[in-house]
Amino acid sequence: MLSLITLLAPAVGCFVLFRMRERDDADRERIRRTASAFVTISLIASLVMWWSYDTGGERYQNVIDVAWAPSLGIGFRLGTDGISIAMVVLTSVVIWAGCYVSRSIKDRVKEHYILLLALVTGVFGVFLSLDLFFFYFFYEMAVIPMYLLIGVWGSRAAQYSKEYATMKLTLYLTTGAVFALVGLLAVYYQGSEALQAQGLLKAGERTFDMRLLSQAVLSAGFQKAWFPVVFLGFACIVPMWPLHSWSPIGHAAAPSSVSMLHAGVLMKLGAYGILRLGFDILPVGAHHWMGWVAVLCCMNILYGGLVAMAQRDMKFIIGFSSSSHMGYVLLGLATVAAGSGEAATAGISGAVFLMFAHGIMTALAFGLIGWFYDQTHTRVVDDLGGMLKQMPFVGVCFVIMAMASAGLPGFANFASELLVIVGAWRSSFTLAGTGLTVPGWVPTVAAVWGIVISATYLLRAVRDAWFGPANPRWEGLRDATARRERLPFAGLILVLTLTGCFPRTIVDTIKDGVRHVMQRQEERKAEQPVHDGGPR
Amino acid sequence: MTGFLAWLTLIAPLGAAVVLTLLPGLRRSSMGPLLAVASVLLCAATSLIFWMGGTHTEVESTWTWMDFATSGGRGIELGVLVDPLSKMMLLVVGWVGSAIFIFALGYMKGDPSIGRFFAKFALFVFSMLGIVLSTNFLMIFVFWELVGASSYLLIGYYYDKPSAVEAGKKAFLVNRVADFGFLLGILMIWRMTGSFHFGEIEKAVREGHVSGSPGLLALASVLIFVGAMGKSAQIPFHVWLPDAMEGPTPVSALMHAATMVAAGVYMVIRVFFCFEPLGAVSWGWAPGFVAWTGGLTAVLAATIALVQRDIKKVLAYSTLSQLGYMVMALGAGAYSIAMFHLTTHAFFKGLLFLCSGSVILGCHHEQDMFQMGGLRKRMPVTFWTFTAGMLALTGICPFAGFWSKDLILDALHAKDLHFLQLAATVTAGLTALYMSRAWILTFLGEYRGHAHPHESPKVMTLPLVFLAVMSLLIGVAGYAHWLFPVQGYLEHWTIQELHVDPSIAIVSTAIVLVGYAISWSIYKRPKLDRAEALKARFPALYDLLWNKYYIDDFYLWLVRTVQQGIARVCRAFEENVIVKGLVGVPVAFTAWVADKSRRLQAGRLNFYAYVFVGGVTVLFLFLLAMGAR
Amino acid sequence: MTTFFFWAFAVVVAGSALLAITRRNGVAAALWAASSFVGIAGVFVLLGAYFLAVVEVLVYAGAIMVLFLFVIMLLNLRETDLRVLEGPRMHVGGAILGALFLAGLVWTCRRSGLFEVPLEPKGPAGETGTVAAPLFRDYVLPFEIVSFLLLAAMVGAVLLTKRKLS
Amino acid sequence: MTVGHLVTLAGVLFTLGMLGVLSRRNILIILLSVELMLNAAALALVAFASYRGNLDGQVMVFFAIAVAAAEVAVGLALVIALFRIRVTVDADQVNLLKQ
Amino acid sequence: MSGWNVGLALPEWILAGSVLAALAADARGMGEWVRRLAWFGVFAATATAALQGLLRLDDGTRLYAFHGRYGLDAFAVVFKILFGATSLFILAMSGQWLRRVDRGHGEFRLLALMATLGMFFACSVEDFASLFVSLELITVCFYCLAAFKRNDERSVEAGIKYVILGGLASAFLLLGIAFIYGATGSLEIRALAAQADDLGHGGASLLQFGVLLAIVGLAFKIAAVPFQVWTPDVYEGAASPVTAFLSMGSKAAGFVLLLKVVRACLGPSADAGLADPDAVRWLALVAVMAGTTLLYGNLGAMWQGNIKRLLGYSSIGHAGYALMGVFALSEAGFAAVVYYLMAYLFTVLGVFAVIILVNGAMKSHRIDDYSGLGRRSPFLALVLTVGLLSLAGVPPLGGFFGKFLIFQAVVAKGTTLAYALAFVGAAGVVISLYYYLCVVKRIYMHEPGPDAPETIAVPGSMKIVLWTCLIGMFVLGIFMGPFVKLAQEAAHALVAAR
Repeated sequence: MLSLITLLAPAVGCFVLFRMRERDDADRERIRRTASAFVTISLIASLVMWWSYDTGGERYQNVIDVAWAPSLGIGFRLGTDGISIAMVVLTSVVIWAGCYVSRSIKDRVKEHYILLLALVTGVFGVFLSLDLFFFYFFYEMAVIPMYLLIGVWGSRAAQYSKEYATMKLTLYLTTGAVFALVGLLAVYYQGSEALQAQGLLKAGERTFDMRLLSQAVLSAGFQKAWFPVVFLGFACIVPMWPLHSWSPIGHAAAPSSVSMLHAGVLMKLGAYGILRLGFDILPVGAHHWMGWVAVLCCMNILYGGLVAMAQRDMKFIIGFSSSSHMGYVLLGLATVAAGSGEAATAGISGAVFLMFAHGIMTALAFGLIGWFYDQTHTRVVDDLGGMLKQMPFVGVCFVIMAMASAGLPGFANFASELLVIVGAWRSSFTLAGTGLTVPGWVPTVAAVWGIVISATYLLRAVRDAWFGPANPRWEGLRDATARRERLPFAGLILVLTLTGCFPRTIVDTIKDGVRHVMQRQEERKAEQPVHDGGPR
Repeated sequence: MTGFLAWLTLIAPLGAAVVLTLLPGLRRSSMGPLLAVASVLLCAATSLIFWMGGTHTEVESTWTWMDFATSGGRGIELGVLVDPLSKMMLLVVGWVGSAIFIFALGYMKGDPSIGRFFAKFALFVFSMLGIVLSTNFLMIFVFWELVGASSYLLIGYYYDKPSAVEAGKKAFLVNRVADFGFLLGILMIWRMTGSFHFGEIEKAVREGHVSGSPGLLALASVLIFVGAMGKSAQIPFHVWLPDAMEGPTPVSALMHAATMVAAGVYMVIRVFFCFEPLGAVSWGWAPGFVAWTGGLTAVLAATIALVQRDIKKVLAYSTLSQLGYMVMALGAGAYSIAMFHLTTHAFFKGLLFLCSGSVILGCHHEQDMFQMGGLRKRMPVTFWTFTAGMLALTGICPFAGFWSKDLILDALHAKDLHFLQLAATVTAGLTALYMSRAWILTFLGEYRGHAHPHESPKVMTLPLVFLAVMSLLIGVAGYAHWLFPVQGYLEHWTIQELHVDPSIAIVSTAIVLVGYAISWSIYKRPKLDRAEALKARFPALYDLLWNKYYIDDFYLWLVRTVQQGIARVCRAFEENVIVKGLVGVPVAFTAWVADKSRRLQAGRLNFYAYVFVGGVTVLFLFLLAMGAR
Repeated sequence: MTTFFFWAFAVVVAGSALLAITRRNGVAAALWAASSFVGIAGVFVLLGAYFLAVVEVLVYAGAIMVLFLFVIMLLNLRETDLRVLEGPRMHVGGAILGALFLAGLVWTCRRSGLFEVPLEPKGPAGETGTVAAPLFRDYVLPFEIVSFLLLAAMVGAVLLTKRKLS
Repeated sequence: MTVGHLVTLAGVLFTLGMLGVLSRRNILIILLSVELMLNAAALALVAFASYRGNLDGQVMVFFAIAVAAAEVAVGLALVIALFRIRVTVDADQVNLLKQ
Repeated sequence: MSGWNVGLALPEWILAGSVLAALAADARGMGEWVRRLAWFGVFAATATAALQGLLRLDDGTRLYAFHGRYGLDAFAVVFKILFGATSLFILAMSGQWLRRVDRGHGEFRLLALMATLGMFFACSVEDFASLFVSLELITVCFYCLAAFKRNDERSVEAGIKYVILGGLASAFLLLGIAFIYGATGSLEIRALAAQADDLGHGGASLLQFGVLLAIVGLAFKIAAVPFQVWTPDVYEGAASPVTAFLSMGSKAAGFVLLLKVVRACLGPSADAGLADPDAVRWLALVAVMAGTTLLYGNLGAMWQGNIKRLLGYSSIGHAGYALMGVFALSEAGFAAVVYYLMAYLFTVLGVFAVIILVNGAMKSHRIDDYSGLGRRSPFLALVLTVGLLSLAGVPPLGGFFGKFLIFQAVVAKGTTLAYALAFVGAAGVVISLYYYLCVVKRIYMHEPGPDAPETIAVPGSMKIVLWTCLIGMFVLGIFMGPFVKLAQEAAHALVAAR
């Protein structure tokens, strides 16, 4: 029930907003409050789910299962496990803050919030779906509102217009999505066949139920052939190097609340998809291929960091740093290929935790950048400088964000990166097809060096934008003073530090989810496919 | 009880920092700083309690911070470990810290954001205590990072001053690079012994349960040491420390002289089993590496200190040099002596920095010694305490430095590290030279500046007096073993009993006196013409020293040209290959095909018919090609 | 005999068609086409499809061609106007496509053995009565649809040739 | 003579009609060529009717002729409408709509 | 199977009766009556068809009339409802538009009515004669409708192009029918099924040639490459309501007939064609056609400045997707096609409704006219955007689920060819999203031009159309269960009914 409330609150919000008028400022204020109210419902529901999560209990909790199109095996199936709980909480926290940050939008407020809520409905849907169809349904649904949100309310990103940026983002993500769709359908079909052969489904029946599909014993050939398809489809949105180029300009062009959601949550859909579908349903394929990811993610980490170092636009810096950080997520996921359950559990839990931490952190970053960009109308760090005098609160928050992003202990990012590193260190990665084995220390060294790089560009950005002698040009800048202006930033920092100082609050939940994924990985060793699902 | 006290000691400064940060009202009131001071005083008190508890009470209380293991095993723990070593370090942090905090109350008075200063300062104390009390490698790493961050924040305290901001950044990044090695070292040790926990690792080492080739063992050991090199500013990671003097002087005193920079040394002592050959496990060339690093740092830093004009810079290089001593001792396996020197150094170097702070405040934030002079009469307390500190530093019997430094020389001698012993002895002379130079330039002669120097208030001079007294006493006390519980921890130590060898002591004292004499002859002249002449006589040498052996410039080149060059190449790659190539080419191709395919739609009816009929023919041929029927 | 007539009609059909599509003058083209239709009617007779032969002559050679001529006259297209229109173009391509198509068709016939089946009227002769029987039983539905088709064509033609609109 | 020959004749006629459509610019003659093609198909139907020995093919030709008549009626009406506003029956002139 | 059973064709009779009555009314100058009769006829026929489906059809049965030459099964009923709905929408949409034209109201409605009649017949045809003539009935009506604005050069040009290329296609279809007849000796479509094995196994060159040409003739109707050339031109030239009718009615009719023929080609059992390795040739043919069609349509649309032309190309693209469903040659594939067309109905008609309204205000069809529509007329902008996104296949809209079913049916085949086609289809989705979003961009991100009217009045009938389409798109995209069932029943009837 809670999962349904979490999902439906923003959807209902959409309709309610649709029926509201927007004629004067009072109307706009009403719209903002309504939107905030609905996402707060989601926030509360998701926090309750988190709170009431039963570690060691059923894998999927808060399950809802309604037959939807039974002839195809589609069901409206919602539920949460340890992994999705973290993601749902992340989403609800970020959208909660995003709704506050969105107050700076003054034009076409109603449309803005409708699209924002539609977007977040999609995101919740992805994280809550236990049905392959609805997973994809919500996944694709989350991508499209982004187009309008960026295109209408966004801003120029360096030499690129917002129209270009948003088009690129949308097309890129859709490309990935439809690519993955083919893979998902193959999984659906062959998985159902296998389930029929195993006797878990009646003959001729098919199902999109991910819980069932993850029990399907698919042949190694099929898994190895199709895992890359599913993976690459989702890797676009992660984004894995070299498929990342949509993301920095997308971040840069988006209005702040959308950047928050985009970098904070949307990018996590990809990794979540890989984890949920790739690992659970195609364990052999994952084990086979993820070694390569351990190599590619080094490119994410190092290359992303280096490019960020050469950027002057604040949003681009954070944008590339996001792609760098997502490299750690990929590295954590890649530990599934390690062979050792211990290391992989650490690595994958770290990856999920990092998704959470990075989501909060980057949402904070974009919210703060949005705050000053609305006033300075520039994000180029060379033009900024000395703003701390004018906006101490925002500035301090920014420094905290930079510290968190640079992996300072006390913030969730550190704890999660540490888990990833510990996991990766213990692993070794076989590069499928070449027979080569990369020892775990290779990507780990890259990852640890990546922390150095991230500190470099972040501190430089902080120095250039905030510190230094007071700049007369920024005389009139306004700090966040009102409570509702400070609330989103303070809230995000609170989450970041709470989970950073007491990581067990969330890691234990995540680990419980990962445990099941790893169990599936262990089971695969014993499995003999009943049904050969290779291409005919 | 001990455990609770230890936790309380650890948490109290954090609490102060958090409260000060979150409550702007308190932060701006005069009570705010006192809260922070109280938290440090608490530490001083508990450290005394622990110390009185004797040399063998050990308390270890842990709490699983994060648990990544699926089955059994330790996760990542936070804990407090009260053993002789940490008791010793707690004493240093607590007492030197308290003195400096009190001093800071006076020094920072009038600063509009004094609350912010004390919040950060308390945060530092928390981080430092975390290192001191930590039970395992990951915890120490956590607090290692926190110390680095608080150092960054405090160096950059004057955030509108670009040089301060830059120095903070530099400190953080240099430490980050060193921590890169540290973390890898930790991970390697973990891989080899299967634990992060100090006790378990020591047990594994003693029992020989360490997997790994000798080369890897040495590498792991050295990587751990790299972490220490960063914090303790050993060459080549030393560049951040002199720049860090941009921070307020109490910060320089507590962090960049007394405690934080000593954390590296402390950490190596804490994990001595990663350096000391124990049982079957040998760490190869790692101890030698440690010793030589220390020696090099000691000598080079001392030489650079000779030409500094800024009083804090002189002290900073002196700190580097003294840290070099400690590291030499570590390399020689003389862990408890290193700890001894750490302790004495903390007191007298803290004292010296506070004195310099007093001087700077007195001279209205003038730091150039050549703009000082003759302060002896105007700031008598400062003068006398500085003198005490100088004597302690240069190792004049019976001041503290004498005992610890000569014991290091003895250790080097005992380990047959004669070249290093020579270097250390020479460094002692150089130390005397630059310290007396600073002393003479600052306090003797005539005042050369334009301000009106005055003595500092009581709140500042009292800590000076306290520390001066300690500088006098602590060496003897330590030598007499009744202060000094470290040996309880290091009972394995190979050189069980060390005494000050009179011959070595006499030689070193003589060299120190020579140093005094030289500086007296050069700087105790009204016009300083001999100093100028010397500079003109050896321009190349002077430039070399003035430019700090060009190491900073080299790094600058590395960062500005090499690193930024790579970054630019990556950016160009991003823009040209990834964006224009990987994305642009398929897009352009699609657009091109789209444009061309429209040509089929030429508008002419006959052509349409052609397409139609051609289509039929092609389909038919296609069918035939797929298999004729 | 059949052979002779067949070839004679074949020549008429194909030759007239060839002339029809190559005449520049519209009137001439229409007349040659009518000639081709008459030839087709001849072939129909040859195969015993008498009813169809009559219909072919009446509807095609008669009604439809008259309609054509009528329109050509109505539009008052002079031969010179039409001549200007035509120039050498795409003949080669068309010929190749046509040849390929024809070759495919002939190949199909050969493969399915149509060249072994002698051409002789089989089954019932296509007289009015015999054709009407299936037409008004099995094919009454298409017959009805055709009536609507013609109705639609009529309405459409009226609509399209009306002079004024808006 | 065989059915094959007759079908071939139909093919020839069809091809000729096709060529007319392909190469003529006069819309009237193009329409005429389409009629030739329809007739060719009718011829083929009759040929197959005799081949199969039933009358269905012949009935189909009946419909084909009716359809052809309808198409011609509409086609010619269109030509008239075109001529009225453009004063041309040249297919090449009818190319406002393209690409 | 034998017997007259004339009453079965009641919907058609109702339509035919209203055509005749309307004709009489028109001849007597009673324009209003024509309108009423048209509404009544279509509505009554559709309702009757629906009732027939509910009352007379069990699962998987087919009822026959006219001695087996008229069949009524779930497939036919579903499509009759679809066509009836299309026709109703068109009547509603054209009302306001017709008011701008002074004459020819009656003819327009008559032709639309007769086209609908043709479509109804097409749903039930059981032999090639009916197939041919019903197809021609539809087509001839559309020739006239396309050139409806007979003093508009473009409209007439569209008519000319359509009539000549359509004639060409008819000739090929007729020749194809001749060859099929030659091969089977019967004009009944099910006779083809009896020989379907031959189609695969060889010896049936005649059949092969005939089926190929028949497919050519039908491919022309659905605008599949390489017989698509007429589409953009005719779509652009014809009046907007006509284009709307063309894009839904004509295309769907083409698919109805194509599915019937393809079903027959599969042979007596639905799986025969699948199991036969020889059928790969045909599969490859359809796959290539589907792939090139969707790529061509979507690529061509990329650089269009005229919205109707863009939709013309996009309709080619959609034909490609639907052909993918045909490629699947399975019940699932056919069901997907049915669902696709159902969703397409609401989507494309919604889009055209907006186009008609905007055109009424702007007098042109440039995409630039839509600049700032989001500010000027938020509701129209919403419907158009949702429609375009549904065309692109974005959840939670009907177009998405249609595409999803298509892809699912194709992937279910599990062959390399199928996977390749699925990936091509995926590429097409991305390209199509691009140009649809380009329109959306103008709607929301560009500012209105200086000469743009402030708001566009939406008459009541249009409001109904717009709302219905909007709701329809969402319902078909979210609550798809019952409609999937319907499509599956239709496909099942097509495949399995005797």
